[in-house]
Amino acid sequence: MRDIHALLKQRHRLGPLEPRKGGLAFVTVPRENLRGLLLELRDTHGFTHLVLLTAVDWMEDGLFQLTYMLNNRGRDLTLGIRVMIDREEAQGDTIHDMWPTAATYQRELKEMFGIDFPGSPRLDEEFILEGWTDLPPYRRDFDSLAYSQQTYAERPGRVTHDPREYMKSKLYPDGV
Amino acid sequence: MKDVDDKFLKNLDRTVPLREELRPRKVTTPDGQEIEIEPLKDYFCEAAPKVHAKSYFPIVEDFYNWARANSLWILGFGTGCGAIEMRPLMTPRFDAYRYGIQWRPTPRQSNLLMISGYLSVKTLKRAIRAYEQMQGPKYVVGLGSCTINGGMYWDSYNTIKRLDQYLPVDLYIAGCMPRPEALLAGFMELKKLIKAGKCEGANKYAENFATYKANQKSVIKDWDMPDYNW
Amino acid sequence: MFSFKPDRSQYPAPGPDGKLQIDLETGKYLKLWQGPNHPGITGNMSVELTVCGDEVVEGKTHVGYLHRGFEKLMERRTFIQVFPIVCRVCVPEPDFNEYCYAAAVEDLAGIEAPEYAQWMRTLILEMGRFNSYMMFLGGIGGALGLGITGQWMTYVRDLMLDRFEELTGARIYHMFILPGGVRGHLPEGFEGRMEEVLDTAERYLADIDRVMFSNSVFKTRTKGVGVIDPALFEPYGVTGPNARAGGVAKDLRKDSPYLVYDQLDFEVATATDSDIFARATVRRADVQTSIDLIRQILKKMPKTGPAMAKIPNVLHWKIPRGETYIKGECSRGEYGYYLVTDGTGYPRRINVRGPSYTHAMALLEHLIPGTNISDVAALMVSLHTYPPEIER
Amino acid sequence: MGLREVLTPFTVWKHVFDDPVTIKQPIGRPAAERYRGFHQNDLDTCIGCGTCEAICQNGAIDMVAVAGYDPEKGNSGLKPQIDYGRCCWCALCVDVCMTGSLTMSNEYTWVDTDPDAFRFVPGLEEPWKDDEEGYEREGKRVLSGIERIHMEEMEPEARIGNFDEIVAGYSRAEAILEADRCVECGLCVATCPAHMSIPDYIAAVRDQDYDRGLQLLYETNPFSEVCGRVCTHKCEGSCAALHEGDPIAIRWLKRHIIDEVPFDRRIELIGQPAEPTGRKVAIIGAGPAGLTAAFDLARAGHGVVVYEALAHAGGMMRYGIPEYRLPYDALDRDIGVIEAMGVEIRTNCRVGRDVTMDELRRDHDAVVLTIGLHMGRSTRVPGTEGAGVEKAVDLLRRITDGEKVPLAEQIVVIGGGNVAMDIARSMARLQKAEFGKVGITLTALEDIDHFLADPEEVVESREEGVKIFDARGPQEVMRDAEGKVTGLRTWRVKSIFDAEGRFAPAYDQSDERVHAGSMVIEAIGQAADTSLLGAALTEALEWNRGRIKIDTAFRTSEPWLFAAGDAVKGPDVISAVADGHRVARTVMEKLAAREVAQ
Repeated sequence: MRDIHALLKQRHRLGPLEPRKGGLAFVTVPRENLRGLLLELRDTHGFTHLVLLTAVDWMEDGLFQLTYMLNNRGRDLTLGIRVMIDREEAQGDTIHDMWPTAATYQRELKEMFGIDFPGSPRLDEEFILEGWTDLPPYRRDFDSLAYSQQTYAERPGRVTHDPREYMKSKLYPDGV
Repeated sequence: MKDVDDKFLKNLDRTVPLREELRPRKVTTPDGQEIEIEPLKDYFCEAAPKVHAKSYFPIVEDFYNWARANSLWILGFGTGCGAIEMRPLMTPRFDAYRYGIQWRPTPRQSNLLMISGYLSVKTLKRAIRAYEQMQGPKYVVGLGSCTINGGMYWDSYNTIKRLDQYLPVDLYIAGCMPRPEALLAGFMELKKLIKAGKCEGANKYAENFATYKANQKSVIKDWDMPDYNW
Repeated sequence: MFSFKPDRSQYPAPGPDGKLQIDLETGKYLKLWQGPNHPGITGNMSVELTVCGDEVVEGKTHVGYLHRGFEKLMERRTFIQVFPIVCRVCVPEPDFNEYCYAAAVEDLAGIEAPEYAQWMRTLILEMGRFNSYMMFLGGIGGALGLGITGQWMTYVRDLMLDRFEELTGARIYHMFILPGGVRGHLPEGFEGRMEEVLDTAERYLADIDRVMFSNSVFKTRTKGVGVIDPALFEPYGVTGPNARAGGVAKDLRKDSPYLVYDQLDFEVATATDSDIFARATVRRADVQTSIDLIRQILKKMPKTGPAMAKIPNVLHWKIPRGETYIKGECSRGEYGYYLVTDGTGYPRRINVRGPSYTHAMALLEHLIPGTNISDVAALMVSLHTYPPEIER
Repeated sequence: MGLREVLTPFTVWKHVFDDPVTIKQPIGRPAAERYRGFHQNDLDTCIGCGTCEAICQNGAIDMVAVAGYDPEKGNSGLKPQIDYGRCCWCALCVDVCMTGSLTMSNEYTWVDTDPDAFRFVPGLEEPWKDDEEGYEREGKRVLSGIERIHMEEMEPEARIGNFDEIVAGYSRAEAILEADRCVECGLCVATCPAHMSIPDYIAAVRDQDYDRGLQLLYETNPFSEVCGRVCTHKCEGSCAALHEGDPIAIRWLKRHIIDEVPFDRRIELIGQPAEPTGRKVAIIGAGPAGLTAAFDLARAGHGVVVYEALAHAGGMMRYGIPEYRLPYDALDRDIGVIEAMGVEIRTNCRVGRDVTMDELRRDHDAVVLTIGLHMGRSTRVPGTEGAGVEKAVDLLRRITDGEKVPLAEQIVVIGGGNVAMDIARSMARLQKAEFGKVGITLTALEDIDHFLADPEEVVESREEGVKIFDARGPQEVMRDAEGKVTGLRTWRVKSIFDAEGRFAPAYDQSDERVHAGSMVIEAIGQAADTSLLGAALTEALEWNRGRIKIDTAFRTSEPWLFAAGDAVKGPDVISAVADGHRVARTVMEKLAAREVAQ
């Protein structure tokens, strides 16, 4: 993995390699360099298998991280390629022409994170959700429990007690 | 477990427009005629369900109930995980058929809808349609925690918590998921209830139709079907 | 052979680009929904078919009927609280979720599961794989109207569920593989009872060979149908038995050995035709591999030893910032968990990579056009997809 | 397609004559022995710590009050109620249960038409309550640590020759590991006399937020240096973790926080007291109760003067507890913080000698009496009068003052409390320095299992060479013809209390023993020296069995006089601190209500 990283580092402006155990490593790449890097990895270095494409919401930093996980089966190497994109106008570059299956991932990202991939097929069709009117649910600012409480009725009549407060109320109600 | 974000408010402004092909419009038929269609009205009967009156003679009603109890035909619609435990019942090991229970592929042939666990909103819509298409008298059994109070998806944005808000439930079976043996016990209990004339779910649905519809529509935002289809 | 040759003479003329111009209002095409409530669908999903005559000209997979928002729910739960819900991601083979999640947490937290736990996990995964293949072999027969395979295989699977029950304490959702190890040890006399099950299974599988794989009807309906061109394997992310049926011996148990697979002796089954029949035979051979592996594991695994590594107090377990991807070969292909942590007590993001995701969406949609309506069910089953892991 | 392929499938018809695999009676078929079925709970073992509720990712568990189970020490009396509309049978609640009371049966059939019925308190009346089979966790709990992190201590050989502090204190890494074991149930809070927010400050250690930790400590206790070392730590006796393993080292963690925050930073973190109110309070006795009250009153902006008869402030914390347990500089830091709040401490100022009660009453809006117990009690057995018999508190005070105390090569100590251990171990150190060897015999009425001293004190005493004879009742101090002490004669104790629970030791006279020694030290209890009150006030006050009578709010029968601490209640530092808070609160209420106006 280090050899490949050394080879591609300059050309694709790669960040430092972050190896983990078992042939797995992560690297960050600027968005402009992503396509070239993916093409070279796929065509020259045997990373032919797109394992997954997903996003991580770093809401505090105003960023989405797109993770492209590529695998080289022959050498048992897996490379996670990180692309940081702006969270406000979230947009990525479609790779469905390289891996047709990426279109599905991009549809999911569009629906669940609101990340746009211009040119990706059937991007605006409903994928998993149906009649969804709220924030894309995988975004960190979408609170699942709050939404659930405001939408779906719950069976009433449950009460609980905090042992500490309960003991206080029973054993020393005046607080001392 | 993370605390709920008190500041989060769900979006109430946005509505989902009706899909193109369901809107009333003019179309040209293959033979060149121009006609107006309104898909949601044209293809369905909109009459609300009616309460099914009991027979005047109790002995006749008892006979009906006996017959109903001994032919529980289950709609083979696996709405959630619990469906996987129904499969063994269809095989010789547990052999539910000996109790007069069998699975049918379409709602028209079934009188028992098993809601096998959680219902996502998307499936709830189909479950409602399936239920309404079933012939009365019909029964609903809720499997597992999810149908009772949300189960482990109690904080999910996409699953309902109380099944009885949306469909009339006759019986609940505890478990996550209930074993085949527990399901059989549930069926036996259901038979007893039917024989005793206590399974009035379909009539309850007809009586409280407006409430059920309101509840259903509060969670299904793209309501693109008629109010009642049978 | 009687292969499907549609009569396209009555079809509307294709557009200038040679593609079909599907205009429903011409009356030539028909939308046909297969699912979600349909006997010819695997689980709760649907395929929207556009047919012309009995040829399917377009197919779109619709999922989301089982969507519970797992990846969101996991972000709300502490690291131990995620453990009970991961197995629900895939109902027929839940154990892979438990393993991948546990291994991912262990990787980021710097914990090593004890040796006994590693063996136990391998055993559980193989038992789960066996069960999953039982579902497949029952399903593929059922999809072609051969009901008896479903009856037999469900029975054998049930026997294995009994073993699961006595080992893990549950039938379907075992919740046995905790981050840090496994929950317990083998019960007394487990090996003997397992051997009985495996014997029974082998007897039934021999019958399956006779009734299904040697059956002229089955052969005729599956050979040469639903062929996946091996050139599509990489672009469409095809892994597991689907790829092995096309001659590519992709198997993570060999390619990237995890747990104790490097200490086990087995061969990867492959076939060449890449059609429905080949995919079924590969899985049939894989069942045998699993049976052998279970026997080997029970023989080789340590008799005692700690089942759990020392883990921090789970009530406030924090894991330093990092990301990892843990993969394994499930019965359908590459199953993986991508875990990102941010130093708090909650995962920042978990992404589940299920093989069904690529197989049932992009691949199926690519394979469907040009098939006969009656083959769609078998084609879908032959890809061996489980809807809950697609939408999670 | 050959004929063979058409015919082969028919060969399976041979199974027509096989026995059916159908289960004859599937309903109620017993599940596997380990099956995770419906919950069971042994209500008598359950302590209601709520850990099951905390770990349940489904929010399925509520802690509810159940008739017949009331809160007590280390037991909230609450019981888990499980909602089977939520449960997923993952059994994490069983695995995490601190006592092992929560288990699962292998029962699995429950059908009902009422969805609200699936909510129950396991252990009350469910049919599977007493089922034997079902899921129980294998071995002890693994989801939270069982073993306490070892605390570095000096070896007996190294510590016996000097008065250096024995316990080293946790390092940061050790403290984090120990704090990690806490499950934050909060059962300890009720047990702590001062109700310190223990789970919160342990969480602060875990988060390495010592500033927050220190603020939490000072909310309830200005003597964290002291209590972090010598507290009787009753909290640890009610810790949920002790049911299957060691309790959390709450005391050491408290000490760890205070160790990590430098002195100046402490004052900064606590912040300045409130604006002066112009009210003045006099406190008699600079012990833990008095100084705590002084701290609280000063924080509220009242002027506080503490009158201390001895040369240094600290009371029994300084003059009763030996230096190897509580170094004086640690105590000085705690007192320093209190002084920094504007408390004036007048040492060497004995009320009744240097200033009178009447003067105090005249000059202040209220007077708080926290004089402690500084007079040693005597067994009054024959021979205790005269040289060679000493009282433990006197000796401890003199050791602290640096005086030369009487010493002998063989000493007999009477008493089984912490004071007895303190004097025995202090004398042992002096003996080691003087004679090079230890010769201490300790006799106590109680048997070793019911010693009043902390168990670790007993262990450490023995390590240091103190010979302990339990269940011995002193009968006579033996003296030779010249009147020199030669030993102590004791009988074996049969019982200490009579049937009504009154103190009335019964002896087995046949089991007599003489413990040789040329010096006897009595450490059987102390009394308050109330002579400072003066005759008139003594007459005016109401008394209760030799102690000044106080009400629940620490008011004496005189409206301007309050009393707290060991002198009226007891028995340890943390109780005195708690009393200090309470009396300060009462005084402030009174000041606010202007009821104490002259």
